[in-house]
Amino acid sequence: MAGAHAHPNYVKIWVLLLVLLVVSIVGPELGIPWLTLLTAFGIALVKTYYVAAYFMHLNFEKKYVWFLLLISTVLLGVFFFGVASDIMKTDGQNWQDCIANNTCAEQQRYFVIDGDGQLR
Amino acid sequence: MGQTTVTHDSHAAHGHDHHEQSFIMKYFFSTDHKIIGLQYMFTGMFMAIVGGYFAYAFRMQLAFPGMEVPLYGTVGPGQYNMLITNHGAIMIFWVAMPVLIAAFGNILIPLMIGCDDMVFPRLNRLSYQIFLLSVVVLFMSFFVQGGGFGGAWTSYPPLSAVAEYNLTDWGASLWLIAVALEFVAFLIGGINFVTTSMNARAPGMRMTDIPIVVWMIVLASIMFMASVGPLIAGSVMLLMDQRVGTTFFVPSGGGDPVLWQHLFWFFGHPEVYVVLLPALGIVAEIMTTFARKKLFGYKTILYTTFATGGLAFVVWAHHQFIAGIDPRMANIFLVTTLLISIPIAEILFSYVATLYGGSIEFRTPMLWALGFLVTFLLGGVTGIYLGSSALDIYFHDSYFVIAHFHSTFFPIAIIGMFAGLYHWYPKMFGRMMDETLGKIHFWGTIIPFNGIFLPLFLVGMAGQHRRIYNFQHFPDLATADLQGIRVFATVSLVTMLLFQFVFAYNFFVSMFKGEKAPANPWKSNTLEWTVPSPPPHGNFAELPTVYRGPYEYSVPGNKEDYWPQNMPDRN
Amino acid sequence: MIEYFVPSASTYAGDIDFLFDMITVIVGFWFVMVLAVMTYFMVRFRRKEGVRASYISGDPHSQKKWTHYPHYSVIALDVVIIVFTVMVWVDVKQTLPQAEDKIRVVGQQWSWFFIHSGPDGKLGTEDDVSTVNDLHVKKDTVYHFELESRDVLHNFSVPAFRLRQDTIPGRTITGWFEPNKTGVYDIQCAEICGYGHGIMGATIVVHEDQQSYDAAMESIRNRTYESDYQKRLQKMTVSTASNSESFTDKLLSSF
Amino acid sequence: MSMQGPLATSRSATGIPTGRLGVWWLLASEIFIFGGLIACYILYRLNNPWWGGEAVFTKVPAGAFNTFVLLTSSLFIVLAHDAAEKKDFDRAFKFIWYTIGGGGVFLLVKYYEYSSKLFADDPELLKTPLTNTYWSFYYTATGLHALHVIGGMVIMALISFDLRKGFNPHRVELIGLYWHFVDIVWIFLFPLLYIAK
Repeated sequence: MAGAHAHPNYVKIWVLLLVLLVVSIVGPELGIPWLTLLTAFGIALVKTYYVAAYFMHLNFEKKYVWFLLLISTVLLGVFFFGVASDIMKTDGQNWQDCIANNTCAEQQRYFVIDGDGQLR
Repeated sequence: MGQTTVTHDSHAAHGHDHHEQSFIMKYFFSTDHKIIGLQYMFTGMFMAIVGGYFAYAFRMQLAFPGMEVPLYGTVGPGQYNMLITNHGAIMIFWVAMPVLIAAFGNILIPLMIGCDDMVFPRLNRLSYQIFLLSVVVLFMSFFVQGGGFGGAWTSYPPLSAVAEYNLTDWGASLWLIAVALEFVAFLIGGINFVTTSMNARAPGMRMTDIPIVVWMIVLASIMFMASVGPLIAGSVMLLMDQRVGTTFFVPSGGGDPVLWQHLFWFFGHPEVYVVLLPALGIVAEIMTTFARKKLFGYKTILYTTFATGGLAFVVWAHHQFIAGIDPRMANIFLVTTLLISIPIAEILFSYVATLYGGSIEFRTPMLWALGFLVTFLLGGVTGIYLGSSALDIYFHDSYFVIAHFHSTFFPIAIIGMFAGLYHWYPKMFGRMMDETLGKIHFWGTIIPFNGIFLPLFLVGMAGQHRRIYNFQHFPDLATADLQGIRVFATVSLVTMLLFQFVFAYNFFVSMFKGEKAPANPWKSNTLEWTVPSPPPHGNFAELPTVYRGPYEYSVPGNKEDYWPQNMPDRN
Repeated sequence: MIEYFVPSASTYAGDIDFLFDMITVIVGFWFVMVLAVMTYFMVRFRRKEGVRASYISGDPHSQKKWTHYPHYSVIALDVVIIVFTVMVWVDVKQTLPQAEDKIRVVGQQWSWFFIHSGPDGKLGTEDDVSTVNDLHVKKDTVYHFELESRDVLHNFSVPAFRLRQDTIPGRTITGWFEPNKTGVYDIQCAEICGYGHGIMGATIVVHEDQQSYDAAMESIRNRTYESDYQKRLQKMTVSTASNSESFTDKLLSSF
Repeated sequence: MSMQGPLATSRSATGIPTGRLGVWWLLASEIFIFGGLIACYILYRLNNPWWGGEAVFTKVPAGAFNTFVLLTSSLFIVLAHDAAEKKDFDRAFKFIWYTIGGGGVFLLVKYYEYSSKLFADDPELLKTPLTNTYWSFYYTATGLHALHVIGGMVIMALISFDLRKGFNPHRVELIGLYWHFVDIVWIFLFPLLYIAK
């Protein structure tokens, strides 16, 4: 058992997390787009940091565990940006998403969805 | 070390507990890494027979369209699609991975790093049981109504997502579940491999004293873990599409089929390296042993392997050059794809340089290892054609692609497997295999193999595309010349399959009648050769301490030309 | 080398064939070199009684250079391949020359549906001419095609033009080609599309001049057109059945 | 089967105990599974701005309450780990069951949310996985997460009885790491699915 590290005050971290939670709910209610992004996702990152660093003891763990988890997220970023050029847009060079743009010439009549979401 | 004394006591107690096990407990519910490795190996070899049988059936159909294939029956279009789909999936997911990573990983890692078992033996057993379950589910998928899934191993939606399109309602779902279960099994196994080799190394074993094959299997496991996650999520989404009727990948409901292609190839391309690396590792062990040479540039090979592993994650879209991705992206992936040829070339050069100045003995394992290099070289250089995006316009989904990736996957999965098997057979079963039969098997495999796939490069250049059960609907492809090439390839395939009986005979007869193997028949350095063949439960009577790297062959000043890793003094 | 097997019938086919030849020279050189070196080593350093292998770690630079120098030249050759590839790729897939005529290609399980733009050169108008499995184009005319799919992925592949592009349901993909050789060629579906993937062929007819093209269009409008695809299929089924049989017999008897 | 593990398990060349190292690798691979799903969701979301109008139908208070519940249960499990390290096994047992209780509350709230959408009488409020891709993602992501919650609860229940007898106290830390990870996934799912409109 590793037990040599000093223990943080868990209850204090918990209270901090709850405060952050309240901020992240109240922030978006104001309806300002940049504030929504900041409070919703920025605070999610902060919360993640506190849970990981103190509850999961990452701050007292060998450094390469951080490294391991960071590499994982970086690779996910690679995946995201590699894919984004295709999936995140409705048109690009010499192609367009004709369903989203409503420009399909031959396809529309084939794509009818009835009430329960099944293909025609 | 205080730890060592403690472990010795527990070891004695441990060995004692296992004395009175029944046959079933010993061979079916064992947590011993060697038994689990053998379970993986036999399951993988059984699946190789199934995959080979499928290949036989559809190649016969291609050579003699409409004929009743002996031992199979008539191959219709639906049957044909099912055969090619499952041939591909079986050979990659149920042959290459279990044999190269799971079987060799399980057998070799604890023996080579000098410990008594995997660190999570019961997790190891669970991994095999999930794998076995995936095999059962896969077989179920062949027999449900509508037949087995026929949407190719890539299972591109919407074809795979909507039963009205693929006509194999439950076949597709069971196939997908089987693949997902297989992923889970290897995730668990991979965690075990990585943790074992990170934590349980013998005292004195530094990072650079680890045999290359262990490094390779561990890196492969890490790459597998990192690449398969998004595809597991994607499989859940595709399964929802199939069974619940959501439209994640169906454009009519707002989904995007191209997303699946990205998810699949983000896994699928690293997967190539996942199976390549263990095979490269096996070949390195064999080449150094039989050339009596130190591996040329251990660290160079290690670093280039890291580079390969990293680059493998940024090349995936070269499978999609003309699959509808934005053409500007293709240029980026073209560059990364050609970049990856650089570390791989460096590794191959180092392997060839290992031969320089050696004392090469052409025993059966060495023949397979050299055969691996030559065939893989062919597969590697033909990859340049396909990595070149503009040329891929012509070659995409043609037989050139088939010939290319069989020239890489066959050496990886089959030649690599045989090389490892011939090399470690004495350690696994305690008996030697017959040399002459082994050499017959080698030449009888390698020559027909090229007889199959060299002609397929030609038909690929002639514009013949994949996954067609009968070329009579394509006038340009149904010429007598091309048909002649197809017949030649099929005849070669049958020849190659027939030569595998030589192996089967050698394998099973040697298991009982072969010459008894000494502990170190090849005079090799690594730790697994310091224990009796086969190793007892718990492997090492006394846990070894490591003094040097694994490839100290022909060291000047030593009497013998090998120097085991755990030998304190000069040999 | 490809034109030995398949005629080269579009303006960019030659570029792609050139790329193939260039890469063949480059990788062929390396393939032969490595094999030659390996063979030499295998023969020269085979086991001989009393001769011990030398101890070479490959770590000092004086030894490493033997793998590094070839390695640098691999990098240089990679750059050459990348440059030429990007040039061809940009030409074929990224830039669209001015269109002289337009067609729409629609893939469906399991046939091809073609819409010719008709005399006005515009799609979606009254005078469009649609066919199933028969595409008619004029020689030396720049065509823009719009690819669509009605159900699953297909791939519009014309080997003689060195043209291949997936069709994706829900997307419209635009591309171009310019035929420069008259003839009748195969169109294939090169992406698995289900049960009937193996029968999803079609025919492209490249007409020498406007006249013969107009005649074909006229006959389609009058419903007097005899499908070139069907004609080819019928002719071929007869000929290959006999040919392949005899060839097979020959081959088998030679064993 | 002997309870005695192989001595390989007791080695620690990295300085991290084997069990914990294994869990870190497990979590790394879980990052890819959930990360892949979330990446797909974000890609679609950015391509379909109108999904914000669908997110209005989620119940933010319920989601917020669930975040609170998971954060609190994370505190409980870390306190259980603390107690186990101090060899106070009864206290650790108690806190483990508090954590399981937290998971139970979480699932109850989830059940309430699901049922109020799946079986709504008002067609405006009826949201099934087939309604559109936003709801497909909603049910898939939260469902996969809920499966992880259930899995964690089962494992905690299994180890709690051994723990009370003092066997394998290090397992509390291992399941704790997993539970915190499940918590973190929810920390991301909550703003992605509920808050961003």
